[in-house]
Amino acid sequence: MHDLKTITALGGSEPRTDTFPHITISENDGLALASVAARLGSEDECNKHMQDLLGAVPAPGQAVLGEPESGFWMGPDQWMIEAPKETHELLADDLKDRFTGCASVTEQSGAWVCFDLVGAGMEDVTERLCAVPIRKMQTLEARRTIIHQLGCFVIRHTGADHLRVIGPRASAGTLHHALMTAAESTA
Amino acid sequence: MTQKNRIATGGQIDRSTTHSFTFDGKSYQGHPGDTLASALLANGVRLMGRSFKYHRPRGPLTAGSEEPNALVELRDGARQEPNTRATTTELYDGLFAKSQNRLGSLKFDLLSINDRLSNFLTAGFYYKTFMWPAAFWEKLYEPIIRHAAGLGSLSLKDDPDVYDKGFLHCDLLIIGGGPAGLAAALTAGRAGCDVILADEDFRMGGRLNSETFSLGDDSGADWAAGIIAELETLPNVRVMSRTTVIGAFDHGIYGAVERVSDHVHTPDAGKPRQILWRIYTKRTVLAAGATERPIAFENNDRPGIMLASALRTYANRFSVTADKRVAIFTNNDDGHRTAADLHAKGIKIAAVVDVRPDAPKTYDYEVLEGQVVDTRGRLGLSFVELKLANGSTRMLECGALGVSGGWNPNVNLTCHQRGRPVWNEAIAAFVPGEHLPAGMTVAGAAAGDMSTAGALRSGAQAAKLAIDLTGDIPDLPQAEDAPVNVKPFWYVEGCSRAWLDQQNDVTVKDVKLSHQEGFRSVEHLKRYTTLGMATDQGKTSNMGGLAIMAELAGKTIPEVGTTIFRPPYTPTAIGVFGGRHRGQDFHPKRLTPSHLWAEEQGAVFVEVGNWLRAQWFPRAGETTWRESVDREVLATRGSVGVCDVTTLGKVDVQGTDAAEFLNKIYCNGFAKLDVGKTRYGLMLREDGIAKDDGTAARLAEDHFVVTTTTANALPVYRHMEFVRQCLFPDMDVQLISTTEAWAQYAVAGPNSRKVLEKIVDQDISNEAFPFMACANITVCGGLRARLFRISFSGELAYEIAVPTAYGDALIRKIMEAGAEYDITPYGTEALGVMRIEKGHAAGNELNGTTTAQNLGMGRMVSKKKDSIGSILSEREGLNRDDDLRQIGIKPVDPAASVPAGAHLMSLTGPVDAAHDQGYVTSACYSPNLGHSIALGFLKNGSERMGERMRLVSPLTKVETEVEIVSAHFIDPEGGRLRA
Amino acid sequence: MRYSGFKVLKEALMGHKGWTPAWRDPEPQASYDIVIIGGGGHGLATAYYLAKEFKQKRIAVLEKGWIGGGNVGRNTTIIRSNYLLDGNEPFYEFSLKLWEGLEQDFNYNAMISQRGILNLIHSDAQRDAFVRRGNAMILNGADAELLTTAQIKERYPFLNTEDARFPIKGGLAQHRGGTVRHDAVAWGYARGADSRGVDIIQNCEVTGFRIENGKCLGVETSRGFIGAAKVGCAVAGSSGRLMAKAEMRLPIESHVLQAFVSEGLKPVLPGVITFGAGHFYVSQSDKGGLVFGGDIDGYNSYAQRGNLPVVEDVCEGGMAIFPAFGRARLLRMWGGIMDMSMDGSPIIDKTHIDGLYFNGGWCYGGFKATPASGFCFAHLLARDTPHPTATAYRFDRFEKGLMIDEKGMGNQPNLH
Amino acid sequence: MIIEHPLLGPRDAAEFTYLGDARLIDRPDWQSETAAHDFFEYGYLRDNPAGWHQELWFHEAGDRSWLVITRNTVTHEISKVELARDVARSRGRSK
Repeated sequence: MHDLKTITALGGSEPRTDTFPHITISENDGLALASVAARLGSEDECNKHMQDLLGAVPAPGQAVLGEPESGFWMGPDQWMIEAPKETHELLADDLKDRFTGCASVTEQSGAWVCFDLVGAGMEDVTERLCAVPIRKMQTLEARRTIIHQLGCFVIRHTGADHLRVIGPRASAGTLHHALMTAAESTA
Repeated sequence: MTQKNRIATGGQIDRSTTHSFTFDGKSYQGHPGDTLASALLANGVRLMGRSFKYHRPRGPLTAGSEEPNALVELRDGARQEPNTRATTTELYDGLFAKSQNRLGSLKFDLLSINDRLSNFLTAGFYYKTFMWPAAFWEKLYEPIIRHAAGLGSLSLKDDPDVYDKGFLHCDLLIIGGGPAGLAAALTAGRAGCDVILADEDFRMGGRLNSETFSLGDDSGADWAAGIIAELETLPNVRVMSRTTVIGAFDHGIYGAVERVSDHVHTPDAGKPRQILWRIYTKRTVLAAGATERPIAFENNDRPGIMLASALRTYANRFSVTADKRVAIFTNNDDGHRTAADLHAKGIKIAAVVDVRPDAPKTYDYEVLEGQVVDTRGRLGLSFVELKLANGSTRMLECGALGVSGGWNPNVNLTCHQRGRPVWNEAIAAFVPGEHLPAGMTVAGAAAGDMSTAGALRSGAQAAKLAIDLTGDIPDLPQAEDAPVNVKPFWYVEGCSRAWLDQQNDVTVKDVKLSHQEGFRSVEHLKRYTTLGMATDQGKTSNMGGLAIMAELAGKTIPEVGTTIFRPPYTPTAIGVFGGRHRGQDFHPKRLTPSHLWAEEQGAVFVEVGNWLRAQWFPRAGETTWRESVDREVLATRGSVGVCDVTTLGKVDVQGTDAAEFLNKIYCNGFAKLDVGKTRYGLMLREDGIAKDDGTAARLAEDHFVVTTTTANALPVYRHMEFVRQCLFPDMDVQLISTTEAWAQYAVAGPNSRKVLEKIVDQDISNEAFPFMACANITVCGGLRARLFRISFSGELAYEIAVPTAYGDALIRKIMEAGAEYDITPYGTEALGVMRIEKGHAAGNELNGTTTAQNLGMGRMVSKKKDSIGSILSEREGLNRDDDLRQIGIKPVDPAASVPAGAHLMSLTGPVDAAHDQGYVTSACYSPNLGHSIALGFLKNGSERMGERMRLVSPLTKVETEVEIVSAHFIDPEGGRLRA
Repeated sequence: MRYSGFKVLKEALMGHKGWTPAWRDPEPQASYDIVIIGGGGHGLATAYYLAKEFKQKRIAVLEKGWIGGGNVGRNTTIIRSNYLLDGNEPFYEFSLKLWEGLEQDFNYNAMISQRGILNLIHSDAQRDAFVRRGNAMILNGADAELLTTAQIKERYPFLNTEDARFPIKGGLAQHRGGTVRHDAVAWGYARGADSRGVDIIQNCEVTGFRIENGKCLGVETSRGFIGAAKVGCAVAGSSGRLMAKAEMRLPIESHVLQAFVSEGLKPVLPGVITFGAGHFYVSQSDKGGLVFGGDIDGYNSYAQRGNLPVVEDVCEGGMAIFPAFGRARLLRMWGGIMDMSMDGSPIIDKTHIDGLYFNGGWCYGGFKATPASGFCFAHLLARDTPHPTATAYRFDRFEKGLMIDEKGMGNQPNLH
Repeated sequence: MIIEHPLLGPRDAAEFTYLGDARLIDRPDWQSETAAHDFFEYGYLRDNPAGWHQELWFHEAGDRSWLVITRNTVTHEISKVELARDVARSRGRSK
């Protein structure tokens, strides 16, 4: 075993949480991520494996929550799979095995930062951040959009007041700052 | 301090609370619910500003956002806000305002001399003079004009407030909270539709707040308040007061500005001053109401002369009269309402002057048929001079005159796309025409439906139509339904100094002159006279100008043209469009995985696009950046250095056609690259010019990792997707960007292998892992990683990558492992020096105009395959004999510098553009060679090695003799790479 | 009629009765020697120089609407000659020199104000590029000066240098650059041309070309056929649709560029300043408005209006360098149609049709080029050879690979 | 502007990056005898219509699809949005 320690996207040894009366913003450092893109001509086979993995193939703009893996649609014939990092550090390798020959799998764990926004003010905060129609979004809708010039995924989670924001890791600080100012503005 | 013009009772102000405020240093009092203008009028202050050109004394003309005159500098210090309309400024306790555009005091403005000179300062006078002598325009005339011009002043301190942006979605956007808008909101809101109701005022209700007539059993204001209360209980309705819809953009996108904190002294901590909302809506009901228009007559601009409807608003809503004696001048029935309302409040009506013979009569006050032909009063109205229908003249004493020339529907937003208003004879005004913004319906007075009952009806119907409501519209209250009774009347005959545009001082005389000189189209009129170009955007002035031009041209008004409106509806703070994108937050920051560690080392950072990269790592005792950089370069070439190269773009390319795909995007071949090998690739644009370069590492038969330059990561990815999806849609290839997924470090120098051997779990000997090898490996006993034996520095070098979260740990591990070799972190400067020493092209060379030939890589462009750019790269202009070629440059005098951006000239002969031979792209001091070196492009450069030339930079006043040499200053054979 | 301070004085005392129309409103004749299509700045300047410098007779300018209603009346009024490439710099410097004597030349005060233009530098690579450009300017006889941040700060003390996301590392100044009252340029040329006999025919839309045996014989218009020995087209953003009537496809796309003006303010900005790390440039008009702009909207468009994202992008750039502008208000925004060419540089050339000449592809930089564009197009029309400063502006440069690409963006018009 | 994405529904055009005329899909045959001229026309000449225009947009801040959008350059009205990959195939492009 190696002895290299990770740091979180915000640079801490532990993920950061900020609490406001109306919303809590938590850095979620626990996700392993990998993308899966169907090979041309192998879409059906890829879908079958995806179905086995998640219980359903995420449709465009949708997420599917499974145990332990969840996934959301990224683009035509392309999905992002997430799983707990603790148990799935080697998620990409696992998926490569599962999707051998029918999909291209790319490790994505390092590329992203994840924030969970939970609280009664989630919709108000979201309205100050990005153009998603948050009040009309159904549970498990997943959209890629722009927050402070950053391409981010926003996923409306099962909790009515829970939004997951997945953004580019190198700009975790900028994204966090945008979330914090929106939270202060709407507090 | 008394509010001498405050009416004893009534109004929508809170008399239980008193706000103190100051205007031009003097203290006054008002109440919540007042505007600055209403509070000043209550205190007997009519004079609030000076006009733009003639510095005429001015008071408010209106009670709303169309105000041309009563502009003030609101607040002080860094929050000073010029040109703020007193008529829409909500009074708060401690409000501070000053008058503006004056030299001296507001009462004794020295620049009012301009008024005396007005005969010289007519429309367009400046185009005809100030030309002699030629130099005097900029030295003398222009500075004088500039200082006299302008209105209010900026503080020139950074705006201390913050602004938000936000995004809202709805099924129906209703613009305007007057009777039409409220009826529409009620209809759609009760039907369960997602509605946003926006109104610019701080109190919803529109004209209902300004009128005395009832809706059913309630006063208009009470009815409006009741409806608002109901709407606010509906979860599907968002009621937004203090929110101006500023523009109608394509496909149902509206811009709206909510003034969150403008009605308080200072925004609460963390709270924005204003929010720019981008509203996405399927349908829109425009219920923006109408604006009264004035009539032009001699000296019609004195403080106290106001729109009749404004006088009514001040009296009914704010419980204020501009003076105790008021006269009315009207061409329509609506003007009489003002007289009736004011009379009912005990204000003396001096007379109502109506141009129509059939004006409604009353016993309450005198109604005269005639016209106002002139006025008196130095800083405020004191008399009006009448010419009556019977031919007699009369002086009428009054301190306020209400003028009503009819009403113009507020069609502004209907024009923001292609809509052009059309003339409606019945109300003598423009109403919305065809080509409205998609999904927009217009209701109420904005559509020309001028009565209250009509507004309610059309508002409800518009909403019903917009949401396809099948059921009934809500019951609407009984309301006045008077027809519009107006006789078009624009100006009093014979008048000359009669103001059309009060702010810009455009008079009837100017319009006549414009016509006389041939500036007859609406656009010419506007531009020549500046009519309608002031901060009120001509809301009260355009129609008058148009009508006079029509009369002069012997045409009807619609024949002359229409005035169209552009966003924003009212002037909007630049700050709110900027939102949070200010200062350090202007653009996002991208931090490298070693950023924290580099900060600990005291690194100096530099912006590379949005990335912050370590530029160099100063050490104690180093006094200049050059010392640090020289040390880093020497240490790397002497032993080993490490540099974060994560910022280079990385694209994962997988699929059975991955190699064939790379063959398309690179001009050189990739099909035969072995697994476990990396190759340099040059990417051309389709026009044959170099687009980007990088490496492609083949990790498996069907898997490559492609790198791009830092700057081009996104455009190259976009281009690759274009090639994949649009040009070769049946290739089995999948792309995804992985730039940020991996922390990647260059470890370079003769001892780099020794350092990495301590970290990498596999054999990386020269035999096992030769130059240009690549592999998936593990480090430190099992962490997955990637290793590439590639070199930008020209040394034995590797790039090693681990998942980003481990990047911080890895750099520390590398430093630890390298300690025995004095491993030295180096930044972008040292990286740059080493690549120039090695002759590698970078951004300065790949500048979007250079070909493979220019770069000395012409032979790389394979003619045996189809690749992007190969055909157009063969054009004659890109293959001339005297083409630029990349070369190296060194100074003849080793102490001389060779500045980038300098041009190459022959040793003798003229120094000018015609004799330009080339230029320096990149330059640095080479600590290895002990002198400056540079890369550049030189005509036919590859044939000119050893030639002496002059390097000239007249801009920086440098001229140096240089020698043209190979671009490969260090290790030209590449032995170090393969060591 | 000659304009002068004396004339203004006299008229003021005589009740302004003596002013006559600035140009006539003639009926079109059956034929002309030269017909210019487009009554914008370039078309009017062409007619003016044809009559004045090249002594041509029987000239008409045909304008679909009202003269000066296109880009000459909808731009941000900047003049400069700070170009890099050999194909461009001599031309723009020629233009700047013509500006410098223009008002006396055409007897109209266009308020040419050489208040200087400054391009901010934010990185070493940008400095290298600007040094190269400044040198190219000087080598071509133009003026350029490299300023330090301190020198810039002295002139613009409220420039954000303390909290800048992209630090300001200096600037390239051209002191002879500046601004001009844009409408007055159209009117001055029109008046000058008219007084030399040019027929300026407004409300006359060209609906087609009469072309027989490869020769253009004249134009069909909304006011009938007008014959012409030579037809010159100078219609900027409308180039694509006009030349399509001659069955030509052009290396040009039409794009919308927005421009903005604030409410009038007391003087704060002495010159023109361009932000090098964002899309923003600004000057202050003599009337006091901040006149500013940024990037084109970026999609093909013939609509003279843009959309909100670019408005925000421009104002973000403004707030980044001038946070003191936050409380100034944006008064008006509008759009112009830009003839964006494939390399960002213009075309002044004959077409393959005999007697048909083309002037276009000015991108968003046509205003500053107005005098030289008119002069060079007049030269081409009168003499059938290109003016020495405009020899590179040929149609065939794309097929031959002789692009003049200042920005190095290649054949994608919306990136120039 | 709003682009009605064929897979995702209405999206703000601000999420997209514009390229230009959808004829850029019709890349000429590199081995044709007239390849040099064909590529010149392909690369440089545009219809640039005032009216309906088929054009390429990239959903950069979205699903990374290239789209062919039929849009009126005078009114900005959009009548059709297709995945460029489908259009390319329908125009005979393959590998």
